[in-house]
Amino acid sequence: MTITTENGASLSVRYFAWMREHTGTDLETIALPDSVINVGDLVPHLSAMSDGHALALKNMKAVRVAVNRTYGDLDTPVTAGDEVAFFPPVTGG
Amino acid sequence: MTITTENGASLSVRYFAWMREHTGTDLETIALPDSVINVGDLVPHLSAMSDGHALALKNMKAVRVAVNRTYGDLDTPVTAGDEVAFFPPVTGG
Amino acid sequence: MSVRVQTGDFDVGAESRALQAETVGGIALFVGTVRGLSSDDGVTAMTLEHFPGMTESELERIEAEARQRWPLEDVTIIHRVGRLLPGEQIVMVAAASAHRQAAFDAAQFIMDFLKTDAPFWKAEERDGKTSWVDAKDSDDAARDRWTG
Amino acid sequence: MSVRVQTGDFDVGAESRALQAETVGGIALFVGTVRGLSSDDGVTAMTLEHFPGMTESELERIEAEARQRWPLEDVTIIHRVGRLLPGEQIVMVAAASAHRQAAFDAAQFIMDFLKTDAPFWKAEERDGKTSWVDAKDSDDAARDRWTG
Repeated sequence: MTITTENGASLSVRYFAWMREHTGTDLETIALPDSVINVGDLVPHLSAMSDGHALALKNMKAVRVAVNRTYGDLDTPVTAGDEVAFFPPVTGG
Repeated sequence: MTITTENGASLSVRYFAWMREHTGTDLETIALPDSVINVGDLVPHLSAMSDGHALALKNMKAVRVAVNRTYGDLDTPVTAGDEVAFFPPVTGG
Repeated sequence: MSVRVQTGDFDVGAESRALQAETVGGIALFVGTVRGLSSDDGVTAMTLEHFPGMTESELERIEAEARQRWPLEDVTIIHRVGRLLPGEQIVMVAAASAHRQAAFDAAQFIMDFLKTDAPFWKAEERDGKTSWVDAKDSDDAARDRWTG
Repeated sequence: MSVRVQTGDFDVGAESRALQAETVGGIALFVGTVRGLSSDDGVTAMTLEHFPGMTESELERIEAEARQRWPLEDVTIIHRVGRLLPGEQIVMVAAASAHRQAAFDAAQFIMDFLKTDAPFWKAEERDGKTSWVDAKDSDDAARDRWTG
């Protein structure tokens, strides 16, 4: 799903593992509302996109976030062109 | 060198690494004097056998002892038929 | 430095030999394998998903931290992705150093951080059903012992 | 259980594979190698002597102690004797367990006790002269951390 705002500011959002299954997508490009300045702002915005998104993002304590492939948290700033990834705590190795 | 006492009580003595080089032998069978009841008794007896033996056994703090292939010390009893081994602290691995 | 994420298997012997050098006194390796049916797990297969790009950069970051902490001659980290069967190799971490303790510590450090920071996720097949594996608090604890 | 003292080389990959099993989640290995000329040591070769019979029984005793301390599926200890050149493999210890920490701890424990208790002695060739290596206090310290 791609939504573009008037000024064209957009953000890539990735989901992995069970979050990918809940949202039904591994990568989406979304319009970046002016009101969203960090990950914490972004979460309710994404949650409103579908029931699956809401379910995936329901408990942010069980979710890890990376902005541009570096770990972040709810306070990490997001700007146009960023890639924000949401995923469960990792279980490799 | 093999020395047998009247009653035939004897002991195998092994030396390794630089102790073997000092004594000039890796294995000798010696008569077991009645007065020798532990490793501590045996050491001066062996030291008297040659200058090389004396040199090898000079500093027993730098020597480890095994009786019948189990680590012991100066208090470990020795009896006829035992194998007593003297060697430097180990350096494998 | 060598960090590899791959579907194919790897040869621990070849990887160990590749780290041998005149300055190396010891190589500590860890090989993680898929536990199977006969274990308590009852797992018939697992599939590993990852975050291409971030996985490699996280593994390189972990390796760089290990190299800052210990005098390492070389490090190899290999992690497989895709579907794996019980008994198969999943991961290998190898650290080569002049000193045995540095090699052991670094290999453990890298494994502990790999387990908590490298973006891999396991889904297990059990009784014909597939389920995502939950992260373990014990893995966080293993990582946290290196800090503070 | 497998304890081997041998002159020939060994294949770390084959040894690791031999320990893979459905109950095994991880294998921790340590491979000790001969440091060489280009290192500070300046060693051109070394010769390892041992006490046949006692060596094997000490290694088996160390392995048995490790098995008492940790839940191990299997252990392999291989130590070479004879003349070895820089870069060659000297020793391998491998411990397989359902649990990574047990495998790591056991491999370290076995190496630490092997270093102080298994009757091997190294003579190093350096500048055309051969000299016996002195035991290191640091090896005693590494062993002693497991007790008391």
